[in-house]
Amino acid sequence: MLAYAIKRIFVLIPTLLAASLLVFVFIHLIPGDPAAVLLGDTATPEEVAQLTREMGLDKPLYTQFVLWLGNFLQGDLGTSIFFQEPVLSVIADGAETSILLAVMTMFWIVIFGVPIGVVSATRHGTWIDQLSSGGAMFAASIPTFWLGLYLILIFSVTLGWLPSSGFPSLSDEGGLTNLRYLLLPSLTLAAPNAALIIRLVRASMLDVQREDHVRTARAKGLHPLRVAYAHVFRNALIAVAAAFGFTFAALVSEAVVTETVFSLPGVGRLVVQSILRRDYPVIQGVILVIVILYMITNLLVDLAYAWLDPRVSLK
Amino acid sequence: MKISLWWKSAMAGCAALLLANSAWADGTLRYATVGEPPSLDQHVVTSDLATTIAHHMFEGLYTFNSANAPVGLLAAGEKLEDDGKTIVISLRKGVTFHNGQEMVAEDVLASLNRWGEHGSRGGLLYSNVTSIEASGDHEITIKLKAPFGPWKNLLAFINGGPAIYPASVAAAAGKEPIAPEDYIGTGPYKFGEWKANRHVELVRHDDYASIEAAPDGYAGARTAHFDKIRFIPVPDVGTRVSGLKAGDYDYAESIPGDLFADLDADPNVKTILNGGPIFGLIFMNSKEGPLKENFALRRAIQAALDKVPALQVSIGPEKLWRANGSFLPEGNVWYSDAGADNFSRGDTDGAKEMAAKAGYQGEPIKFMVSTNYAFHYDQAVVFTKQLAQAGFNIDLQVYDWATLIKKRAQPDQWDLFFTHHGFVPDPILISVMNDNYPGWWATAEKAGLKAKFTGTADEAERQKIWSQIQTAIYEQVPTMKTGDVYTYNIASPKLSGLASSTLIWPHFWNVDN
Amino acid sequence: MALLEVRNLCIAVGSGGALLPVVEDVSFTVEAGRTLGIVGESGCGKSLTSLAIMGLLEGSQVRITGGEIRFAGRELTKLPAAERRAIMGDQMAMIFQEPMTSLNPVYRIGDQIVEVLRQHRSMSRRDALVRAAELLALVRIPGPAERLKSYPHQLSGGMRQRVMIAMAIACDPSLLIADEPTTALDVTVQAQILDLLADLQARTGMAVVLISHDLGVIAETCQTIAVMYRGRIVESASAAGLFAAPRHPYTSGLMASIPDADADCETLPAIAGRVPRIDERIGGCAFHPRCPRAASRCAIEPPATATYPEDHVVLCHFPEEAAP
Amino acid sequence: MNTLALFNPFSGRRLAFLGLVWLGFILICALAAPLLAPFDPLAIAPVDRLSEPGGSYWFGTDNFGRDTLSRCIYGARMALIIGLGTVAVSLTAGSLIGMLSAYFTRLGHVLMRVIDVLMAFPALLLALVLMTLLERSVANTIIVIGIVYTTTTARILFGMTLKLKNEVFVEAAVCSGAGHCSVLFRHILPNLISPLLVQASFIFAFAQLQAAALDFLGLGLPPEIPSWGNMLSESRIYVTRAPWLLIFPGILIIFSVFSMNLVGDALRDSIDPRFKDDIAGV
Repeated sequence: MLAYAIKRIFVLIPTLLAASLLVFVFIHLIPGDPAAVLLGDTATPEEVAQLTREMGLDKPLYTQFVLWLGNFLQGDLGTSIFFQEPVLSVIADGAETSILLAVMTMFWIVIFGVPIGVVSATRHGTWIDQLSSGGAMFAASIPTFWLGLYLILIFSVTLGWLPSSGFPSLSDEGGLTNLRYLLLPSLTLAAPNAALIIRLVRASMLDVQREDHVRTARAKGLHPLRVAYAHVFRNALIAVAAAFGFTFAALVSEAVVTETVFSLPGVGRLVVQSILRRDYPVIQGVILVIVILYMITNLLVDLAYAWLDPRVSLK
Repeated sequence: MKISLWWKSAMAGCAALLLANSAWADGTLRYATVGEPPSLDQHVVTSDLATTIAHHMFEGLYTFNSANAPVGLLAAGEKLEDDGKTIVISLRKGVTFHNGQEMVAEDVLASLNRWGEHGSRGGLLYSNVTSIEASGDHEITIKLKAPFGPWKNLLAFINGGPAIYPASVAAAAGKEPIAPEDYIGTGPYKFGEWKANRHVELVRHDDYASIEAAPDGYAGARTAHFDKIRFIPVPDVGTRVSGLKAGDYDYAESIPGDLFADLDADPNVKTILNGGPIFGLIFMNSKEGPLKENFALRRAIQAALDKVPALQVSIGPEKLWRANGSFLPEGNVWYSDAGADNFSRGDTDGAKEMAAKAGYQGEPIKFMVSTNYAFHYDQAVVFTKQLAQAGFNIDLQVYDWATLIKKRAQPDQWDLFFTHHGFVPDPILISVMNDNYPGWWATAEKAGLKAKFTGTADEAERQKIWSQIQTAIYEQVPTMKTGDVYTYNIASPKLSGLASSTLIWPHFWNVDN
Repeated sequence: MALLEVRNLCIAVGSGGALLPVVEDVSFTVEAGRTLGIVGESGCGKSLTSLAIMGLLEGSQVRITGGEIRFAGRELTKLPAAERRAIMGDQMAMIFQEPMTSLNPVYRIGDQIVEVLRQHRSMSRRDALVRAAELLALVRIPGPAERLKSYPHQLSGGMRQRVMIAMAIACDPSLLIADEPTTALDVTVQAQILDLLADLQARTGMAVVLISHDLGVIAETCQTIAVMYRGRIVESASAAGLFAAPRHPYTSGLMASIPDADADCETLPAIAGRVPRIDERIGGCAFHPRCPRAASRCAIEPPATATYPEDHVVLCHFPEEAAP
Repeated sequence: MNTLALFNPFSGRRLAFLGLVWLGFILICALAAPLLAPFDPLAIAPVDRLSEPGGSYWFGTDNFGRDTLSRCIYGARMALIIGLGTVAVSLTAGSLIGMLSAYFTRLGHVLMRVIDVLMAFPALLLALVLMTLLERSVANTIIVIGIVYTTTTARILFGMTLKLKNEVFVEAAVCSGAGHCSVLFRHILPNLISPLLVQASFIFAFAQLQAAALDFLGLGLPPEIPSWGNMLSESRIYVTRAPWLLIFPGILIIFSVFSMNLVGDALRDSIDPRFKDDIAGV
């Protein structure tokens, strides 16, 4: 398995290179001048041109790419034009929020999505099933920012139960209780994704339930819960595991909107703000980190597949 | 089964988080900002946000009192000699920097020199300076080529202005903004930390040497009551409002006008008007395109606009805007109605006629506006409609701010663009007075008036000349003012010591909760 | 007393609110240690009957609407679910048609055998594994200890069916229901499996209900045979009696369909027509549309049972009176 | 094919049928917008700004004094354009790439690698970067969201074409001398029409949410265009001051996406079971 993982990582390198080239070209095609943004409203064209030269932004694109790639291979993603800080440390600052948000969201997805999906499948065709699968589809149809706005209005402004926005680091005053800042954002982000998982768990459990080996299990005289858990759910998990992987990757992307609504200092909002400021190195860095994350997730999903389903062999 | 266990732990977790009280120490002020400043180095950065944060740390020789008059801050007093061509400034003694060193003339000299050479607004003064030297441990002597009226305003205006840094910092820094670890000033708060994307934190400077006089505007005694001030970027305005209401922030800036009535009536929110209005400006391209040197066509455009509906739509409550043609607000010494009858004529038919006479034949006029500032866009939409009614072929181009400021530097890309200007104490600081500012207004008339304007220190004379400049602006129309906007901020009612309005940038010395 | 006694069993499938009968009035008995064969075309209700006996209809659209199933003196249809489950896999076990899909692909076969052992016997996992290896040896799987660690997909179809058998006999059941145990297998493997079943039966003395569409398979292994058509037993008799003198035209048709190794005819005299769908309504005798001897009476009047010597029972208006 | 057959999936699915009715209603709004809308959706009336629902403004007005009802009706038109446009872009490009890749193995190797690379970019981020690159316009929004869904469509079509490629009827067509084009478009494609229809319904639904998210981040449709997403985005500060500005367009988006998902779900249950698992949907 380890050998397979290493091999896969090597296969990823060309994809990663292609992706980074793509990012680089895209981003430098964006109109707008970081030097002008940085110097502000009163800067003269001469000052802007000088800063552009100092930042190396006047060199041909391919030279910039080669330079950047060379640094990237040494683990250096460059320096943020706006913050004048290494991109890696800017991203690392945002990563705490984003990772905690993603983990917390996955927590809700598992807590709500899996049991509701299981109940929906085992009560197939009843009003419980119709309510939960219909409700799941409805939840997936709500724009996240709209949901977020109303959650803030209800739970923060009106009821005053939860903080509305922002997220002080866990290392800040308050420690672990600062997690409550992430409750509303993670629930907002979880809603459409939990809906996906509910429907997926339900569908794959129904598929598995029809399989012959479940009948064999029942013929053993096992308790129905044992059949549902050890035979139906366990097998349905194979399909669900893949979805978890994709959901996790999707979360990172969808967090852009959620982090904006809840003003969380995460990577998603960083990328939006950096696009507005034309902070090229940060945009590149964040997107590459996310692409790498996505690829690692894919790899982990494949490994999980092999672990969950002995029929899959890793080649 | 396991599900019930999951539920229990989830519920327990929720309860624990809900019950956890706000763990914030009362000694921290949390300020929701519109974004992040590019740097806090006052010499080179003119962002208002940067100054809002930085003027707690950095101080200048002078500052403004509540009447917007410059008064001493680090300066103890000054003498004008040689018909105003020599200025001798004596410094306060016993003022220490955050690093513990005492502030002496050498520090002031180094700071002024860097500002004069590289600072955003330093060139204005320094182009008139022949020499500047430390004439004592606590004395600075500035020699001017000619008497220069705005010197004290320029020294007092901290935004892009001469903040006093230790000589070691100022001398080592060149053109580049100084790094956060070198943020060393004399103010009541000192630099704590800057976490990118998260917050800028200031902490109280316990050895602050305050002036012993009653607080008056930015002048007078400054006492730091909070242990920390945290400036948290909250770019989404809705989030700033709900965050303040929910108690997550103590102060939030830049709130939309339409919410004013509700927030003002809300006992849980205190509204604070900004004393100095900002105003929208539509610049015209003097370098290229159909508007170049065609002053008649420009006046036709100016005549077509009715500013009132645009202000209504973009701002809302009448308390928050004035359809005021003077570049500086009523009550200010620079107030003048010269040329202002052309400010908002809204004369569609007249404009049509004027345009025809000016030889306009329906050439497209490119109007750039950004959505990053809602009121820019809202006003531009109204103006585009008005201009279309008057027969102008307006091509409204909507960009984000970064694209707009890149494009406006290229004369072939635009004919009109929308921006806004903050309140300034001296008209010389208004961007249109800068020949290099996009729009590139640099006619002979302007040059002549500008030379006279800076060439005298006589306030009455300067005010008279400013009226003439304003008339020229309405004649040659390098830019069109769209009206005064009084922005406002909101605060938690727990804060005491906040005035009902701010001068320009909010300050939190003398504020407590 | 018979080990298994099925009396007037009726099964119906609920479709769209209405109940559609699929098994009607089925009765038979199985003595301990004996083998009953149920034969019929697919869709005749033989599999549903076996699932009903096993208790696997619960939770599906299909339900028992009448009759009784007595097993070792207990009325199964009235037992609470928990007691029913105590019998399933323990005193009564079942193997299925599809060995390829009847094992759970994600568990090792050892674990799957252990599961049934630990369900019904209080055994440690270790003891259960030892017993599982013995069982694999009993069903003639080479290298049983290693095989325990295999996953189902690593075995051939025949091997998997052996594993199924091992699982079924794990708790020494007194009744084994085998639903088309060899249909999906190669001919040579079929013979081995049937041979194995017979051998195990001889060793353990369990009764077997063998369900098949293949009269040939039934003929080799069963003492008594019931022929089903469209949810009813149309003829039942001892194997010898049935083969000597089939009295129902359908049975005759089935027999004629057995390929005879000696005959060199190209076509089989198969039964004419097709198997009717379950929702088709057929009056009178259900077989009359395909029956070579149908008379007008057959389309109107349902036939009554006629009993011949040696418990030979036929459901027909015009049973064949003597061997052809 | 009998046109009524199209409605078969909806018999016995009351909710999906209601969804179909709602979509019909939205379609009518979109097509007949100029007839139905009581006001010009762009007309500015500063005097009537932020009027509450009632009187001549049934859904109230926004900060420009524009009629919310009229903007909602014209918004339906924009929703339809975005949905259909995205479907057209992604299905055309996606099915071409997918089918060609499956049919010509070598080309497929290259094309699917490219798709892999694109899929590694999270959808919204890809759209964000592309939107900053291009100008805000209806066409660009459609292209950008279209590109995002082209990747998934290509993947799905790749899998389905591979399944069909080895079918007897395809081999028969090849044997009888049919050219590549003929095999692909006259023999394979017709079999993929109904799964494509299902995929289209899900893309239509998701495109609405993506477009709304882009509008919210200020990188979607030009702000002057009355779309539901823009209406929400512009009015988010009025959540307490003028709640009608968020509630009406919000409900329209939610119900339309929900309806489209219900319809897609119903259609999926009626297609060839071989392809059922290929289309994810909600």
